[in-house]
Amino acid sequence: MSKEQSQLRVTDLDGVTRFEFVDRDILDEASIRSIGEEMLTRIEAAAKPRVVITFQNVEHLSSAALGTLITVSSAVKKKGGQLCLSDIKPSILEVFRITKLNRVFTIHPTAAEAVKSLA
Amino acid sequence: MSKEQSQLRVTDLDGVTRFEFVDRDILDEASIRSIGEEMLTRIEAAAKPRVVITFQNVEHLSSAALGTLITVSSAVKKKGGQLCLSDIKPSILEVFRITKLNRVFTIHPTAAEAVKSLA
Amino acid sequence: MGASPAKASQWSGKLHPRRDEVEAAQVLLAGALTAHNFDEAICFAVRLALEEALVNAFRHGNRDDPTKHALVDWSITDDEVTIQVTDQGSGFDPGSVPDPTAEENLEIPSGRGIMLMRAYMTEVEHLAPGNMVRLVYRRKQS
Amino acid sequence: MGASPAKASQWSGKLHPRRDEVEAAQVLLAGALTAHNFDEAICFAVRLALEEALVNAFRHGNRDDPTKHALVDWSITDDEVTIQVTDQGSGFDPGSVPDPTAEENLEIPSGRGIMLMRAYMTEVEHLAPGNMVRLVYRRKQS
Ligand SMILES: Nc1ncnc2c1ncn2[C@@H]1O[C@H](COP(=O)(O)OP(=O)(O)O)[C@@H](O)[C@H]1O
Ligand SMILES: Nc1ncnc2c1ncn2[C@@H]1O[C@H](COP(=O)(O)OP(=O)(O)O)[C@@H](O)[C@H]1O
Repeated sequence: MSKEQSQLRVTDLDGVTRFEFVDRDILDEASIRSIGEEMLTRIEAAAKPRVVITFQNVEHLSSAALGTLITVSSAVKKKGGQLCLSDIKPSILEVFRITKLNRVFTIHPTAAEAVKSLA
Repeated sequence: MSKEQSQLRVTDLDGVTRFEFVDRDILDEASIRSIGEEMLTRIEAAAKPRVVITFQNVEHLSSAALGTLITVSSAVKKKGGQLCLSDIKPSILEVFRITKLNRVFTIHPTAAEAVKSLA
Repeated sequence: MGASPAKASQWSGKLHPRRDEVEAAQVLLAGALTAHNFDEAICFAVRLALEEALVNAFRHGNRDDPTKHALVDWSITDDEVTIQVTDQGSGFDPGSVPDPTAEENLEIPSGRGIMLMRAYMTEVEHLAPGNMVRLVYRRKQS
Repeated sequence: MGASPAKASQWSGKLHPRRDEVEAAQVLLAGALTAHNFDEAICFAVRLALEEALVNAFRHGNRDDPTKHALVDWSITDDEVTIQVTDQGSGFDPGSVPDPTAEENLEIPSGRGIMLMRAYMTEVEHLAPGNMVRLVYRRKQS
């Protein structure tokens, strides 16, 4: 699998940007960095970013990925925007609970609910 | 990568069947078996099979793959058909030389020459 | 040695800071855990802990020097998984690492690796001088 | 032990008859060979020999029993690669294996694994009773 390809699927839903991970694992540092950069570029381009990050396919993530999510969240806040997460598998949700990051992020069960909350 | 997909690309060139490997490595026994079965099915279906097997992408193969090639070759001969190999990288050609299978198989540099020799 | 149906799966090797090698080690670890009947939740936990230990070894221990490696050893029985990761660095004091779940640290992007290892494993021990970490998962008695 | 920049890369582990595990071992072997400056041709040769040894261990030694494994050990220095593969079978007599390059055997589909190992490696030794094979590649003096 070439690492040149984007590991991110980006969709616009009623003015809300949805980021979706392509890979099952968000572990590889190089991928995490490029995912973070792609998200930040799009967030910088928006006046008041409204963003949903969905975790549908994600089976594994590491503390490096959590770090990137926090960086993205700070960028969104700085621009007065809003960020939600959705579709997080129970095993991954546990990682957010252990690190208490469920307090930092707003987490919805589905992307539809997340988009609705930002609309 | 799902092993359900075919590991073989099949093209018809002027009545000559060209088999091309999709994977770089022909090592996995399950894949080798299914590749062999697919080749044999198509050879059985032909009246007088004319077959070229090209090795363009192949970087590694094992004695199990050589075995399948011999089985395929015997099936072609039994039906009075003809078989050639082509596009074999030097490192792989060395495997044919060591095993003296370069005497069993007709090997051409390119698929075009192989097809021409059978036309 | 010899390949008798031994009680413990041993593994020991050198890993370079390349994604393919790290993934290869994870595949072999998962295979060994499955052979000892550890379930998916435990595979998830152990794999996460190994990932964090390796990232720390390569980044902090070896300071991203691509010519340096990490030594990985594991021993797996039906009851217990022990993994040791050793880097070529000079170590650190694990006692001085701030708690990433403290309110004031929650929005800092780094500092969660060790706490995740501790949360998922039964024991996490940084052996002095700190360039070697020992991870133990012990099956709960049922 | 310890992760000093040692001369030899050691590796030792149990492999189950699954493609992902065999590939994982090959990735780690390639990484170790590259770290010791062995070139692509040697990686090709050593990888092929390991592949043949593992196929024999799983198929002939362990008789395709998916619950059985192969023990793999290697030690790599800048000059020499030694790989040992041990299966859980009862062995065989390597002297009684027919020559696959003899005219009358050329069209038999099997029987080329051991000869390929011998062609590509400097030494191939089947240790009695035959369930353990030792492969050595020694760099030619230049
Ligand atoms: N193997 C190591 N060698 C040296 N320092 C380490 C090692 N592992 C961890 N550390 C130190 O501990 C800190 C906390 O590590 P960790 O909790 O994994 O978070 P992070 O890696 O995101 O900083 C690191 O920032 C580093 O200073
Ligand atoms: N590990 C092993 N245990 C038992 N028998 C073996 C082993 N390795 C090889 N053999 C025997 O040696 C024969 C030749 O092996 P090889 O040259 O690899 O060709 P193939 O595997 O295609 O038969 C095998 O058919 C088998 O009888």
